[in-house]
Amino acid sequence: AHELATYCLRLGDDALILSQRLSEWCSRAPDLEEDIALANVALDLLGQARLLLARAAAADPSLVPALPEGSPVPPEDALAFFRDDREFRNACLVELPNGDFAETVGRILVFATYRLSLFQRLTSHPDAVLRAVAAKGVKELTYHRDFAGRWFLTLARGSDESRRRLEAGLARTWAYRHELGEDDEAELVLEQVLATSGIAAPDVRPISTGGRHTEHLSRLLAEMQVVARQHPMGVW
Amino acid sequence: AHELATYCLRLGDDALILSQRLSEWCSRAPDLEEDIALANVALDLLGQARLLLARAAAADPSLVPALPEGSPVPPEDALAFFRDDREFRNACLVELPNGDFAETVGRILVFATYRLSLFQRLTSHPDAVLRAVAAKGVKELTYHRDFAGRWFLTLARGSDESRRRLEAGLARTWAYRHELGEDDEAELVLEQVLATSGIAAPDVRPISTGGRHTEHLSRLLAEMQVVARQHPMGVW
Amino acid sequence: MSSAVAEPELAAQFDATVRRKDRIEPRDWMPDAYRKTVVRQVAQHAHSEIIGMQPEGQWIGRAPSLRRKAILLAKVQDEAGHGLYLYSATETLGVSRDELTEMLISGRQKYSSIFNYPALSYADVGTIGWLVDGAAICNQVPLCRTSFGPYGRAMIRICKEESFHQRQGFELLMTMMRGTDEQRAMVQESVNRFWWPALMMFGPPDDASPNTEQSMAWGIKTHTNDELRQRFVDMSVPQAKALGVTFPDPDLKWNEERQAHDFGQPDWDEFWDVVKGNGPCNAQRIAHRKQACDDGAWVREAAMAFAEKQKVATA
Amino acid sequence: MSSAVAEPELAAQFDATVRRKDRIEPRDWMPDAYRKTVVRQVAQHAHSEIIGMQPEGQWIGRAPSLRRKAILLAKVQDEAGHGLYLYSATETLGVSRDELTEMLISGRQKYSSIFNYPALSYADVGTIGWLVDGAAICNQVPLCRTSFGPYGRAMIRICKEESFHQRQGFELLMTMMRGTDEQRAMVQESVNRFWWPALMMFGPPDDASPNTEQSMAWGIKTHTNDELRQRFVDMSVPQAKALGVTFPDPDLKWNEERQAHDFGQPDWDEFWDVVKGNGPCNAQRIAHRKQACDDGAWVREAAMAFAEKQKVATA
Repeated sequence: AHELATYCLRLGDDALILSQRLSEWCSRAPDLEEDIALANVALDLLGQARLLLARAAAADPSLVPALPEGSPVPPEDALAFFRDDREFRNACLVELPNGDFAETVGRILVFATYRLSLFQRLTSHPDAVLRAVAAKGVKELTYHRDFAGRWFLTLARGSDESRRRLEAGLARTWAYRHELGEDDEAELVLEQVLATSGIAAPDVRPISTGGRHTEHLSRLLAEMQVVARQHPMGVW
Repeated sequence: AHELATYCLRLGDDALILSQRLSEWCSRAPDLEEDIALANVALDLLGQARLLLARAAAADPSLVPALPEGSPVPPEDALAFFRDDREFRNACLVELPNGDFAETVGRILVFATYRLSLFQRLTSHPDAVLRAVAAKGVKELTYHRDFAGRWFLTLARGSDESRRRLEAGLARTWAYRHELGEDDEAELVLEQVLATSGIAAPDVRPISTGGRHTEHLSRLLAEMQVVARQHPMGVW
Repeated sequence: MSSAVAEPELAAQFDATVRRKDRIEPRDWMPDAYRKTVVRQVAQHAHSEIIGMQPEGQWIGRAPSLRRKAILLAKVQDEAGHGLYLYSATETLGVSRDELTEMLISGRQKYSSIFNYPALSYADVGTIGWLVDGAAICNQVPLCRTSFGPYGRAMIRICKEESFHQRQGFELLMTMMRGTDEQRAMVQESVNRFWWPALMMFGPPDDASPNTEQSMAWGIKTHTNDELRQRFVDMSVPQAKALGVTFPDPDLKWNEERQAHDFGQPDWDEFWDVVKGNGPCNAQRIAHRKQACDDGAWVREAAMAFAEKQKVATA
Repeated sequence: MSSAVAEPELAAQFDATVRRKDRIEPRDWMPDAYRKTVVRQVAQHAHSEIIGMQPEGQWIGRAPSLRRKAILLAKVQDEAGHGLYLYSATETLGVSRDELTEMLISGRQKYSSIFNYPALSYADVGTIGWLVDGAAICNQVPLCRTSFGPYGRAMIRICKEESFHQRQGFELLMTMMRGTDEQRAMVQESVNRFWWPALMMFGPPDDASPNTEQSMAWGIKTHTNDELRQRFVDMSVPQAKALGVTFPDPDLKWNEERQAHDFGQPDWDEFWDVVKGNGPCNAQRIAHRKQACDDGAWVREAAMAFAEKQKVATA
């Protein structure tokens, strides 16, 4: 149960933190259509995070941070808003700042490709809840990957500037890819997208994070958690 | 005593919040000399804030936010780190984002000019502590004003771009100037600096803030207070 | 010259359509002034949706529960969607989104002044839903029957979603009122700030609203500002009672004779000051919009260049 | 040709000065390789001060007390000051700050690898002061007697300030250890992360440090890496005991015979990986520096244009 819980926590944290980053685009995207699309991706991931954190809390209640006696905060919110950065289990890839639109596209492409491949396998996981999350997620992640893939191609073939930005942004993402685990299938998909777009895989070595977070996560959490932490007895 | 306390709180909050903003420049200034100079201004203001918040707490302890029984947080820190944005009494001018270097120069110029004029008067205030703070502050603020004044002239006369940026940044500052109170002497000094630099007073009407803060303050405080609030029983 | 012959007849047809409360469609003949008024009004409405994303949008990152974060993000996304429909409606009259965005950023076109007030606490998310969206709905429900077809149809969809948002806002406040003392105080403080600006959303009093008459004749507008304001007050008072909050108006009370509430007047000087650009957030809202446009310019250019290349390739 | 005659004599003079442990001054004759080595070493040191502002600097805004905020801001400001002296020392050899900054940003010159590790909690501010500044001092105290005059004199001033910073860092940790359990855990966690990287600050083991011999002969370096590392360990162990923290090294123990501590080896593969640019923060640190340079370019240009105009006006 503990193993299942920490596994769900990892998957949930990835979704939660990337959702938080992507929602920063809201009202700032290059055009209304992308504003809406990025919000969609953020909303899907947020939905995954809620289910996964709730599953983690149910599977191992000892993971849920203690709150004052009588606090009405539900377990998934306690996990999201009352853990410190050291307790988050997400990959560094999702906590990096957004960068420009090209970097965001590159990150969604890499993340969604890996996660889709994983979720496809998870549809036969022994845990029924996780299976259900995966089944729903597969559809969502297919859309995320295709959205990012279309923009990847567009930016690769669009203008010199968009290509330059895409390559630079992808290099930053690429150096954190290894934290998502080994997955030949996902790598194959990425190779295809890159080949179709005429973009070479970035020539960067993996950044050694030592299994720790970057300096960005604590700042992200300072914003994300500020209201919840000010009201540990609050109902929302 | 309550009146003295709230007065000190207002002066202290102005200094604290502007200090917080200016320290954001640290490691980001246009050159090492300005990095050091901006840190100096921030340090001076932080010093003023500490003395003024401590005086406010001493004059009216009821202003100090309640902390858990036995908390070792000193009263000036309780005021700085455990009040919400609505309880801060600073002018909106100091909480606005930094903008570029020109905007920062314009803000320091306006702020230091007004505050210097005020502190000169406060050197004969009935309260001995406030008198002492003012006497020390007069020297510091003279330096701040002169630092900003020199850069104001430099940017006004430097390049077309620096002049354009200076005018744009000053306009943003100017629209919040009225919150600092009426002060003909300060206005006269500003007029002189503008005249010497060949910059016209911005043609902007005062922004009606309705005595409320901007949306920027709560974000600033989220960062400033995050560690202190996570450790209400902490000693530092 | 031939059109000069036909015009009186077309005008008569147009008038008849409006009188019948039928729709004018983009390809129909319409008076120039009507076209201009429609474009101005729809554009202003579209701009309001887009600028309106900002005050609430900045709280998405700080939403205090995952459920509220999802609700808020979806709501702000809906506003982008509304902007999109409405810009499409102006496009049927040959005015592009880019042109209108340029008009917005340069200050030549307005948006609803309410968004020049800051959102200062999470309670504001609820209050904006309840009072601001509530006032917007009062303004907009009649517009579902407005004479210009694409606008009217967009409004039907928008109003449905806005009612949903309004209920969500009210529900957030209701939940907070069942919470801690601090939460209740947050709600009351927020309502105090938004009540008067919400009343201003119906525009100046009728005797100071010179365009109302013509717009009503054209079927673009169907009620006067003061009528709608009264309706909003009468609707809101029982809701406030249900919530357990008060409105900051000492003159607000039930008038048995009129079977309606008497209420005080907003500060119309403040209203005009904000309209003229000196509100707390006017500059900030436009700067934010401009920044997003500027930052996205290279993306839009790349997309156009890509589309161009695709066309060439498939030609 | 005439210089060819004089050179052996100048070289002999240079060697004698170094042997006497006197200073070489900027206008003195010096071997080209010496000049290059000095510039490289001083520049690398200057870069370290400037890049070193970042890990701690990001905590200024979050310092948990006003006193700590003032201490930290003053400390990071001192680092900018150190950078300034050191760039001045290279300027005496005709290499400008701009050139060196360009070398830093383009990755052609290095800075101390320790700053490629992240600062993840406020305890890190203390640990960086205690262990990182502590290790830096071990490296730097001997440099006060280094053969190149401007460098040696800069080091005297810098070492004084660094010792002050080190004591402040230690004092922060000491205070936190008297605080709550969470604070004590923060300190230990921080020490665990920084211990090995601090040991790496002395550079690779002597048998893998090919430049040490020449640098020692020139009086630029006065102790080997391993000597300094041993000194640092021996100094730090009793301090850790006083604090009440442990170091994450199972092999660390007192050796009665050597009258020194035995200790384990850092992960040198990690060391080289970070040196080569794959550390947790290499890219981030350079990007931050580059951004500051780019953002400030128009200011520096304006200042030069202004100075130019002043010159013309007073000429």
